Amino acid sequence: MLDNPDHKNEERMSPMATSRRGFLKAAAMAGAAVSFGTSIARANGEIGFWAKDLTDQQLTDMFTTILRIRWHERTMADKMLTDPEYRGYNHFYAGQEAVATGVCAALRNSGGVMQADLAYSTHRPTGHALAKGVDMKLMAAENDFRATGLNGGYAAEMHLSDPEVGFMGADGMIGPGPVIATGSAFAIKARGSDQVVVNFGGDGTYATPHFHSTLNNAALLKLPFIYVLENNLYHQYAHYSYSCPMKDIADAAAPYGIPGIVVDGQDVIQVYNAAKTAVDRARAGEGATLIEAKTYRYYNHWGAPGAKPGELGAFGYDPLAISSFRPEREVRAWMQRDPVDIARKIMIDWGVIDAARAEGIEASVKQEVADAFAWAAEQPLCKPEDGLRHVFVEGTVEARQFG
Amino acid sequence: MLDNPDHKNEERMSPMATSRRGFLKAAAMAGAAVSFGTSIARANGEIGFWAKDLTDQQLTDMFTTILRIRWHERTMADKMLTDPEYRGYNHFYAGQEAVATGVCAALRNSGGVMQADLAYSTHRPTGHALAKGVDMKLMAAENDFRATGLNGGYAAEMHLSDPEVGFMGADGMIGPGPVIATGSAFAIKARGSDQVVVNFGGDGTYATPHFHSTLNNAALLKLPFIYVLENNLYHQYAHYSYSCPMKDIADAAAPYGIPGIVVDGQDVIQVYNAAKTAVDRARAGEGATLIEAKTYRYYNHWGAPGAKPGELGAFGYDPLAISSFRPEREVRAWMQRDPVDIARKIMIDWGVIDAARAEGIEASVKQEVADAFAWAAEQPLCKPEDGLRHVFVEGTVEARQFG
Amino acid sequence: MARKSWMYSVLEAVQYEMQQDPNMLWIFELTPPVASNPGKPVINLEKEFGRGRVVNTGIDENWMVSATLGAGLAGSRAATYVPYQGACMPFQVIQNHAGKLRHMTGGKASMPVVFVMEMTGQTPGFAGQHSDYEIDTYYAHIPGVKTVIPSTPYDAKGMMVSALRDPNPVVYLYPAGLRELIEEVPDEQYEVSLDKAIVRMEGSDLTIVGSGASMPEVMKAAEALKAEGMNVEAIDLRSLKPMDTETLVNSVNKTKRLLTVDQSYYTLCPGAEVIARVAENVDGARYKRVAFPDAPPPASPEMFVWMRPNADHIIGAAKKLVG
Amino acid sequence: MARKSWMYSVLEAVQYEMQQDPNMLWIFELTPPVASNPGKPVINLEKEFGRGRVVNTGIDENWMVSATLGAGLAGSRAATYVPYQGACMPFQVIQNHAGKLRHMTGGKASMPVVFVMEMTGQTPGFAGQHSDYEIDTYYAHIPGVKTVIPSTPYDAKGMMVSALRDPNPVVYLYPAGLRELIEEVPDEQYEVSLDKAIVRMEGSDLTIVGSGASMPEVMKAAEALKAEGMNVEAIDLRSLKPMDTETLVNSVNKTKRLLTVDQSYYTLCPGAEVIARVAENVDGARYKRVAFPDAPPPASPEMFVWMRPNADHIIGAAKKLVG
Ligand SMILES: Cc1ncc(C[n+]2csc(CCOP(=O)(O)OP(=O)(O)O)c2C)c(N)n1
Ligand SMILES: Cc1ncc(C[n+]2csc(CCOP(=O)(O)OP(=O)(O)O)c2C)c(N)n1
Ligand SMILES: [Mg+2]
Ligand SMILES: [Mg+2]
Repeated sequence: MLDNPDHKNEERMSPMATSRRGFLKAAAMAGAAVSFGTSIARANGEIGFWAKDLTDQQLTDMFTTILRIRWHERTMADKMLTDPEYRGYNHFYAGQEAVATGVCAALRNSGGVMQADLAYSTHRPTGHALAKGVDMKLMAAENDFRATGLNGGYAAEMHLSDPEVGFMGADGMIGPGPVIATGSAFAIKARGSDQVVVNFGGDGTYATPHFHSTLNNAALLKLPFIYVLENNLYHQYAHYSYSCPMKDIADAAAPYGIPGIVVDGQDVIQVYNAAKTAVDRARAGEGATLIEAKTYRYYNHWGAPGAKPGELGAFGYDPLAISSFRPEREVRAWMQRDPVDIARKIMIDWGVIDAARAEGIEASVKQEVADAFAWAAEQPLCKPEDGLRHVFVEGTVEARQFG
Repeated sequence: MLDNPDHKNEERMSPMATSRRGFLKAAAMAGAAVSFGTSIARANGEIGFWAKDLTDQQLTDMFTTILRIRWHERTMADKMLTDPEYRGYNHFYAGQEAVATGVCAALRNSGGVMQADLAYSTHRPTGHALAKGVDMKLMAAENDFRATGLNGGYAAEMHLSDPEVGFMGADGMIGPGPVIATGSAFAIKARGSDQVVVNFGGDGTYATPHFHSTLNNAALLKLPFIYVLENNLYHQYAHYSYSCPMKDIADAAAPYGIPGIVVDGQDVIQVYNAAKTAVDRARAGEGATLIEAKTYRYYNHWGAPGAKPGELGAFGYDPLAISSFRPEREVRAWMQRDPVDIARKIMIDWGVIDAARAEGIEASVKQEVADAFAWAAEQPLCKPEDGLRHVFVEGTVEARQFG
Repeated sequence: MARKSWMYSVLEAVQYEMQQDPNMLWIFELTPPVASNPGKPVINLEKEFGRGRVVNTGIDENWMVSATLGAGLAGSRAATYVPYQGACMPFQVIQNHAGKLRHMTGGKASMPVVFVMEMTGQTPGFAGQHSDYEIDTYYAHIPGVKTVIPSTPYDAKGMMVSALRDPNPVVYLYPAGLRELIEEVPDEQYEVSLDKAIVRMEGSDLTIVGSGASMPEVMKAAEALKAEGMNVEAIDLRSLKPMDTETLVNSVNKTKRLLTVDQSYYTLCPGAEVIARVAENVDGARYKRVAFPDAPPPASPEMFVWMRPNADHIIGAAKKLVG
Repeated sequence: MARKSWMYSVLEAVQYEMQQDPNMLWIFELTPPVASNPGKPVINLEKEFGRGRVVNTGIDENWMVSATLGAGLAGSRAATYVPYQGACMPFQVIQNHAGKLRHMTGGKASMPVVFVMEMTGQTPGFAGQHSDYEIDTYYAHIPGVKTVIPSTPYDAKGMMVSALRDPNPVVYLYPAGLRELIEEVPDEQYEVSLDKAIVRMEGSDLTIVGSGASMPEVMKAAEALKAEGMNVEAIDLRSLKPMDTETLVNSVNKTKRLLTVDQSYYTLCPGAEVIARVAENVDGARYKRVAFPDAPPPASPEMFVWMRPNADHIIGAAKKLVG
């Protein structure tokens, strides 16, 4: 009854972009596009190989962002595994870095809520946050419950937010976020701003009633709204075939009359191209887009069970999964198409950087991450009674625990 | 922004079935079907002209049911307009009779919740109730808040229910009903019963988040579930283009992998054929169907504003609509394709009954309705303190209004 | 100043704020933001501000509230009018998002938003879902939103102005049964505070506390009791969260008798909170509650009208408490 | 009889009922109905009864509850386990459908269904949405559903048996923080009533009333106070709707001191109802409430742990009240 043989483990992966950048640039301008598989067909030719226009600096920044996310995740996982004093936790994003990076590279990432493009995140926010421009030190301190953290220690990982860069916040619920995000898009359109709103959401969001509400209102009101659905095949411990009758969730866009694009989420360039297409469309007042990025997470749903210090990824048993967990072979197969490796290869192949420079960037990223965690660990803890602040803008509420 | 030029007032109406029954019977058996328009294409040839198999008695019953609904509505409207003592109200179904009648003719309408096919209704329930087999007298008494009414005076029109005939109840909310109905279908499938569940819902239900949840779970679990969406173009005072980006709501079925059928809701035979196809499919374990019946209501959303005693339909100003109401010409145009007239013509054309018999049936239906209202008016009113009963199965709750 | 209906007064407040702030939005579903009043221009927000800012949605109250919240987060003031039928559809997003986001972000979330939640409860005949009056408690338990409930056109306008100007999310409960009330209401904008109860009648024998739709009956009973010589102090809560403990305690310290009146179901009705707050702070007082029984409202007018608290019930309870 | 965890005890109850009734269904989302216990066979409902009767759904808690209700209406017993993250998603369908349908149909609706609503509130670090404990009030205000909250494995099993056999819809609140509690629990089925509070410790100086996740701290405080010579009577509510007024009133008639303890937010916490009921019936008593402040739970453990009511807070409040 629950078996949808249509879409088990044999996920389609678009062929990696390995051709030389010059060639692709020309090909894209001529209207051809060799590396998109179904995406092109889905977007009815609207997509272009927009990475052709990126400067070397922009490309290097994208590569750097991917590395910053990767090493943030790995460093934090190691800290959780080795430092018994450490209290932070994470829903690790490692494996999905190309999605956040490619999308945010197409966005305006400063100017506060009246200027920046706005990104709504999920319970798995650290990658989105870094890609959107959140300060790593402040985030590390927040995740460590520090009074000087990004959100004063009130938020921790699941509620990180920084409106200044248009990072509207992580959200611990599955469903409501995208609906709220369409409201931001509605306000933006009403005030005549050219901002766009991106909502990140997992494959798990598909089955929520909110999914329909989001796409329907985005379509009806022609909102500057982009739903980036990161299909990493699982919502917690269930394969998405438990909750979705179609193989490509992007197919859900069709009845609403908005484009549904499938993109290879492991390839930052492909993600960027798709995002840029959608962002241009939104800014031009042409409405919403649903982008489904096929991707995978290397760690288990939450925390670092099954992971080993110094090693990437987690395999096998996850105590939280109780009776069902991901096959180790599936994890390993996906790790063969690692977003960091793919990005590195493209950068070198395109002559943007050489192998030595790539190593140099990685080394300085590692240092930056180490510094951020070290800084965070020295920050002050919260004052207990501050829990009574920030309920309303003004004042504090009364303590009631003492009777 | 809210204008969807796609689907304004020029609703498609399939050509009426005017050919002789014998011919159609043969044509259907040969796989042809001349009167379906898009429905056939939509259902990929699965639909058949199942009315070919109905006996004269069954056809006469369908005609009678249509008349019983029509005269129930007209009589009640007149009562509301002329009898200041009368307290009943209704969301009138007149104009849509062929939908309830055609659908329920394809269902098993007795045996209680463990045997009967189950129908979930809406805030516009009286037509569904009569078609499903609810006793007219008891219903009239209920609508008149009588202690001996169908539901003891607790329900009135918006919560009429009679599980004995599988009429699972009207519901005053828009959205939740169909989701609840899938649960009944799930239970039926789990216990290995061959019952099917039909949910009636208006075009207004499309925009609710529940719509997605309903179709998605019905598809995933392959439930014996039929969503009969009565698209009468308006939800209260808003045209459905305010809330739906597609012209045919049946198109919404496609991504879920279930059939979406558009049917002419004014023609009881077409409705029956579509319903029978869906019911057979559901009973055979092949899963759910979405049927969109294009139809129209002759009265305003609620009650009888704009109506005149003795006349069918309500035109022009509805005080509840405040600033937007339906064009009178639209109402009149739809009344040209009246479900009662269409059914009568078909019956006579097919030689099932003659004009005199049709008149005889109508006369006795009128009498039945008059008797039902008269009986209801003599029934006892409720005892105030009985309001404290039926909160739980056992006992009463305490009165609290006296302090 | 002119005699105005509740509905007109409220829309006057909204119209003015929308004229001042070109970014402000209004989202509605069934009840078009239209009102007329003798001797006054018709207010039609949809016409005046256009569909770009005043949107008529599909039947999706969760979207209405979520979108209002999202507009606020994006820096635009916004308000939505949710019809009573859908008043619990957006419950989760108010409870888990609007109410918590400021705190969860350490103060970073911007939420200058108003959720106008219509309440019913006054009309016999419609049964459980269309005659219920119960959401006051659900919304008042949520931290981080101000939950207010006016009971007069004057307060309805002044509290709407305050709500729209408040940087916090406000759940503005709107008892539909009071929409037709008419009284003198100033034409200009004025604010009525969102955290103060008001003493509507002063007295020393007994404190009666109500809110929203119970107030007209409370006042009727209070007048009748006063005419019979009982010195009643009548208080209108106006704000359920935060609740004005001080006004309540001061009154009962004087009267030593407290009667609460609610249209909401007895168990955990606002009056329960009133009594608990007073009981924690006043010694030796006596207490009574009048409320709707813990039963859904039945369709039959005979049953419904008997169950719904009215002035006679209040008078009877007051006499038991004081007598 | 054996020492069993809460979780195991509850699944034992469910397993037995499902074995007896081949139509009964279980709907879950994240928490597979699997439990093990030393010396006992593993219980895995999904394996034992198959996916036709035990279904793992998508993230759609409103469907879970609605489908459970729909199964009941169709004549099949059903239960669902809603994880705490989604505990308010199905609020509307419980409030407006499950709670009202029997009454609205004049008794015709069949609803032998149980909604197991997980509650959190015990774990520091997760902030507003994952450390909140608040749904007791929301659900207890609804008429027509029985809202119960066990606090021991023994009661958890017995009340689950009663809930599954009850023809009324039951909201069975499930404080996740207590899932690991272990005590002696009979192997066979037994019922614990769904409308009776229980006196967990007898005394005459002070009545302390708690429920669910507050009970372990209440009992800790009660033991400590008793050791210091204060004669505490400790009551576990167990049922919020209907609430057992008699047990409460009898106790406070004796002690004349009432302290309520809740993990729920102060305003309109269950304790408010407890105090109001007692205050209406007992003269001259004194009252105090310990509850979570009207603020969402913050992530920082320093803030959260300070705000969450514990045994020390209870002891302090008890001394103020009695001293
Ligand atoms: C309403 C709600 N129900 C359940 C949960 C528990 N939960 C947290 S994350 C998650 C899975 C989300 O899956 P997906 O959207 O695919 O994101 P991923 O974890 O794969 O990034 C679930 C069910 C929740 N947070 N909110
Ligand atoms: C959740 C909810 N919101 C709003 C309403 C008010 N309402 C009652 S009927 C109706 C329109 C329904 O339209 P449709 O589904 O097309 O059915 P029709 O009235 O046309 O038969 C609305 C909005 C409601 N009953 N429930
Ligand atoms: Mg996922
Ligand atoms: Mg309609």
